Amino acid sequence: MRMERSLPTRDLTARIDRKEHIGADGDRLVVLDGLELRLAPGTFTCLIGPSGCGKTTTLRILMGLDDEFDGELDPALREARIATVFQEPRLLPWRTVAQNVLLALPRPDLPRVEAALASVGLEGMADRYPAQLSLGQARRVALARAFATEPEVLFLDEPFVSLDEASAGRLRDLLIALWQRRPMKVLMVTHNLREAVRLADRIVFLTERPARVAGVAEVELPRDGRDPEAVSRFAAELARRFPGLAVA
Amino acid sequence: MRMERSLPTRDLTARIDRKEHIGADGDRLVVLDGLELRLAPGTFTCLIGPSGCGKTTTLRILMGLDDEFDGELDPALREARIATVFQEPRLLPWRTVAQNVLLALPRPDLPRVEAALASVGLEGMADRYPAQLSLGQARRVALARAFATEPEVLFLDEPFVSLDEASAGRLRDLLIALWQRRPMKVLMVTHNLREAVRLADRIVFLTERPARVAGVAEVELPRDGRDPEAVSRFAAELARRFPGLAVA
Amino acid sequence: QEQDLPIVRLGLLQYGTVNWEAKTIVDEGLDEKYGFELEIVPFAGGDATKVALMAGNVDVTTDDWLMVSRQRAMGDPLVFIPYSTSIGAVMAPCEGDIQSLEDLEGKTIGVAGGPLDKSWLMLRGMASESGMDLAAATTPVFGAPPLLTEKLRQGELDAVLNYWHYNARLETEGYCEVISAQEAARSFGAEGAVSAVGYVMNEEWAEENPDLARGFVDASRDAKEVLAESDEAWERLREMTGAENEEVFQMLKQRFREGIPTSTPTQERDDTAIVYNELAKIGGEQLVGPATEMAPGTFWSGLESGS
Amino acid sequence: MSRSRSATAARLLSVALFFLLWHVVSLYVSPRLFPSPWQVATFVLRETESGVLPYHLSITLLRVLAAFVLAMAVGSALGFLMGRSRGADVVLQPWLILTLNIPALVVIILSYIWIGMTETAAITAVALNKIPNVAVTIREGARAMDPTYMEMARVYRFSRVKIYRDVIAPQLQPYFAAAARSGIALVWKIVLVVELLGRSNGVGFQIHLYFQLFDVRAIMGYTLAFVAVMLAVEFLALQPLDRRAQRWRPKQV
Amino acid sequence: MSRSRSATAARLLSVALFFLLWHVVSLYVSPRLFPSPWQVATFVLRETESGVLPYHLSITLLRVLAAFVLAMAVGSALGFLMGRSRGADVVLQPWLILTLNIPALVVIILSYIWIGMTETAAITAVALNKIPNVAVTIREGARAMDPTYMEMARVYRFSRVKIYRDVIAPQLQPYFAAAARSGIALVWKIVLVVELLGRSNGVGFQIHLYFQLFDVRAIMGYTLAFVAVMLAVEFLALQPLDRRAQRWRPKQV
Ligand SMILES: Nc1ncnc2c1ncn2[C@@H]1O[C@H](COP(=O)(O)OP(=O)(O)OP(=O)(O)O)[C@@H](O)[C@H]1O
Ligand SMILES: Nc1ncnc2c1ncn2[C@@H]1O[C@H](COP(=O)(O)OP(=O)(O)OP(=O)(O)O)[C@@H](O)[C@H]1O
Ligand SMILES: [Mg+2]
Ligand SMILES: [Mg+2]
Repeated sequence: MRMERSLPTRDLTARIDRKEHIGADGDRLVVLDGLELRLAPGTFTCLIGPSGCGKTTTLRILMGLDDEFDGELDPALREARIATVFQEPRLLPWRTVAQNVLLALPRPDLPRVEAALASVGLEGMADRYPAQLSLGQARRVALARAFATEPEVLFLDEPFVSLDEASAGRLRDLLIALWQRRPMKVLMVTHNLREAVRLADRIVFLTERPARVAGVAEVELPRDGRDPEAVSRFAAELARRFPGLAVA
Repeated sequence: MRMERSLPTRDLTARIDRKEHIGADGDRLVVLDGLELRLAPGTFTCLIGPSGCGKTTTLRILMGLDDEFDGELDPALREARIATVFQEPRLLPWRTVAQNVLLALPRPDLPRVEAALASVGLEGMADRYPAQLSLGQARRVALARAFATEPEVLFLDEPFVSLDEASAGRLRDLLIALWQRRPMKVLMVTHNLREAVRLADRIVFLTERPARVAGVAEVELPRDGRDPEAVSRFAAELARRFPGLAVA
Repeated sequence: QEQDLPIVRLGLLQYGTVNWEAKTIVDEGLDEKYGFELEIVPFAGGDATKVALMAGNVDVTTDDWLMVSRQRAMGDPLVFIPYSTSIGAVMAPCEGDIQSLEDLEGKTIGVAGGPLDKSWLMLRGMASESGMDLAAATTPVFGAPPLLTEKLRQGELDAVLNYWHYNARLETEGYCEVISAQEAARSFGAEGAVSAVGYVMNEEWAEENPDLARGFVDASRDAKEVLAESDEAWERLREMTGAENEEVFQMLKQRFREGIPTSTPTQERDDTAIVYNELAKIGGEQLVGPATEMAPGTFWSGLESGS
Repeated sequence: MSRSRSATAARLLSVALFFLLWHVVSLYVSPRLFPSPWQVATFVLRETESGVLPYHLSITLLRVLAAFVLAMAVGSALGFLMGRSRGADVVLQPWLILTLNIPALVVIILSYIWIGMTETAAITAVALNKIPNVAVTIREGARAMDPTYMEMARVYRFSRVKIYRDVIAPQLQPYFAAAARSGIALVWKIVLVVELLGRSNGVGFQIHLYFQLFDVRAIMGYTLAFVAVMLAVEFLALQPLDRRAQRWRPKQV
Repeated sequence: MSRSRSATAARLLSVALFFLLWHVVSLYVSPRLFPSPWQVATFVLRETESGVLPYHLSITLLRVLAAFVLAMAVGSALGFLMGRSRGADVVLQPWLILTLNIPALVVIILSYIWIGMTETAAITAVALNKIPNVAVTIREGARAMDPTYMEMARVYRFSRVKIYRDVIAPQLQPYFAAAARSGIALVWKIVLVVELLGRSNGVGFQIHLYFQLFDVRAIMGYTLAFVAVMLAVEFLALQPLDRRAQRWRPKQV
């Protein structure tokens, strides 16, 4: 894997000792309990865990959207240029598709917006409002927005759901291509083990709530040898190694 | 497949000759162009098609949410008790989880609400507000709501995304169990061919926009013989039969 | 028996000076003496009494002959009964440089009641006789009476043309009368004092209830006599006047007494007609309506037949 | 717990600050133009003991209440209709602008002349003044509603009651709150004018009397008495309701 | 196209209906209390020709404009602050209730006394009357904002300008529209009182003058002249702006 290492080459670390949510009736709910993550430069990490275990909560903390936790965050995270695909598209409904992408760029750059929209298959939709998109199209706009900003750290929360397999496959390829071109750290939440095997360098498995790291798997398959066959085989092996956590 | 046939035994048909959407700038976009669907009593139909081809639009027309199309809808659809899982959870954010389910019932029935929530693995979350749920939990509430109403026709728009495989598997089993207990017609949109093979009696493939029926496959596997192996095999076969439409 | 007496409803400003007389009528039992029971309906603003009379919720209220004449000209048969000749006057600091009408030139002068105020128009008429256009030569500021008084105290205004009870207070604070509208009336040729305000009632009501109307006028006259002579009667009114000190109280008493009309009804009617003609010239159609002369019957005819 | 306690402390401090400021200013200004809080308090106490203030205050409050309820009911219905139906909006729009902009004075006088100088006329006049304001606010709310919830309700065949109570009302709540808060204040201000123009009691009547006498102390006293009632309503009724209505909201960033 | 044409037709019909109704009523009522549209129109024409009405109307409009802009700016800022910061809300709340409920008369008189009988005092008084109403409305809007958009903006490090222009303003738009529409009407009503109490020109001054003469025709004439201006503002400025702001919304069910 060739890579121009010009940007931060340090590992980014996050230690979340404890994160509680407060319910409507004031009861406390421990969501994260001693979770440590390390994002190495140029690595692609996947996070897998059961529904409601705290994956989104973890991403929010890493992105600096939630300060109310015990633990320590690498200060470099606060300064890094980050981008994200939230679990829902989160487009501004009162701005057109093109404006939504444009706004996320530090400097206006229309050609880049057009290129980003074309790369996710949305040519000619630049002037629509989000309410006029299908959900899959809206997700693709969110992906285009994240990709267009060329971030140093990219957070993805189940980015490829609501997409047909063909589109999803193309977008996965696009993501890998981008990531190989620029040395960014990627942290992606997914429920799809095969997807994780296909994309990631490391897979972090989380336990049920309160989430802790239940296991870490390095994906040792070469990038150019990840055909469906090999992916299925590796996924099946993981499912054996982490019973109850990974389902092939 | 045993089934107590007490409720409407007629086929429900829908013919959508043409459906246009109007963009912000007034341009017309043909979304559906000569689409015919037939829902036979007690059958489980899956709809598969590329992102943005018009699946959600079709469901909305069938549910009576969109009258502006050329074509004909079976009037029985308007009277039938229907339920749906939208592509997003669409819970009322100002009502608790339990209230959200309760409101959908024609008559208040708290025990049924509790049973429905328990069946999707949300015991003890009855008094939370939707903003305090993870997306996967919210989707499960939407499923519980749809299941609790015991509909005659059930529409599902990608109901099992954002769920870990284990939960999704359990919920698929739950859906099949419900469907076998009561003779309801199910129309489910999915992007997951294996999921469709596992659940459906018929799979309808749609073309790119404007959507037409590109092919119909009857899933001839016996219900009790749909183990992962068999499903994979059948899916691969479908992918061969419908190249470009189905991706295994 | 008291309940059997017919009721006359009198709409008044709660702290208006007319209220002093009305209270005296009730306190002295003058209403019963003339065979009616006086019901005082208090209001907070002058506009309210006008609306009340229009809406038929009171039988008698107070206003001026200008208004009565204008309404009559438009077909609304109101009649006027003089009540007081205490009229507006221009007040300025006693020590200041404003001692006469001419001194107002170039000054800022507060005018209560707006540009159609009777006193203001009368003074303008008087000034024009000596070739001065008062409205152009001064900077008039129209505003609410209490506010204008306050502004004079603050020194923002050089002089104020205001109603007599505001002026009475100012007189105790080092301000003097520069000129009164009554002087203007005299300059027009009026022989006696003209009224500033009076009772107003509907002529139809007066015709249907001649005894009540008559009785009311008699009771009013008696009350004035009491107030003119008796200091005790004034003690009862002390709180009602809102006088903040003895000096103000005495001043109000004195000015009130001076304002009791002395002319005969006919003479006053003729004097008023003279003034009316002058005002019609200045105020134009906007002020007096289509009639250039005071509408016949503005002064209640019942007055002349009686006393 | 401790959060709401510190809020109460801040609130009290804020009120104390207000009186302090007032006191300090009053030291430098003629007491006739700007009486001190103590002078005003003395006046209020005296008028309360004599029963005059409670009498006028309670009458005014009743008028405010009646007109408020009337205006909110009619205005909300109208605004909702206009927000939901383009036809109604187009047809009623000129009327709305007209009634919005008719001076209070004109409406009040016409009511008094037509209906008579009665309580009904007074309350009608106030309500008529306020209705278009409510309608304008609720209309914006009705327009801004999220249609996806209504779709859900239609699929599940929600009854009319459920639609209004569980789908529509919660979405209109902030607009309703805005209309109610600024509404009660507006109603009160118009009631003052109504009382000035044709009622023989009420706070507005009193305030104008004292204005003729230029008794600033009394004007302030009556004003503050009403404000005190409104503060009580705010903290004892509106805010708890508000908190209830906001419970579901995620915290703001 | 045809849709907006039929809307214009409906609108004109609605206005025509208004005049018809007025005409019919005026047939049955004394013209002194309720003059016909033609009498009022004649008056307006005459006063326009003589230049009197345009003079007073333009002065009033300038005052309305100045006070409106001032009140919207200050009120929005205040309301936004209170909606976003619980601390600010708690501290400012009692002040808000107080200022909301101070009678217009009191504010106007105090302004005139303190600032002098000047244009500044007049406009300040009107703005002070209106600010709390704007604040109350915008506060509800700020509270009802969807935090998910702000989160997105923070992740992408939106500049301050972008946050206000692209994230916050569109969410506050309906509240702003409500505050503006009912605001301009309220400002105009208070300007009338301000002009009555201490200005020597303006529509309010004229209306009061004619009220003393009990000239209903003139009162209606001046009122309608202002309403006509407001209708023009509504249809030529507010509605196109509104439509622009609503463009993105999905159709309502
Ligand atoms: N309100 C609308 N106005 C204009 N165009 C719309 C509107 N809603 C949907 N469309 C367009 O219609 C097409 C079909 O949309 P639809 O939501 O039915 O797609 P879908 O098949 O459900 O896609 P997905 O799998 O992404 O959910 C899309 O191309 C979309 O852009
Ligand atoms: N604002 C909140 N208040 C209270 N509880 C919350 C809140 N947000 C999330 N939770 C709870 O915290 C837990 C973790 O939520 P989170 O959204 O991180 O889950 P997740 O792992 O992303 O799940 P999913 O796969 O379903 O998206 C869940 O059990 C959820 O109910
Ligand atoms: Mg999540
Ligand atoms: Mg869809």
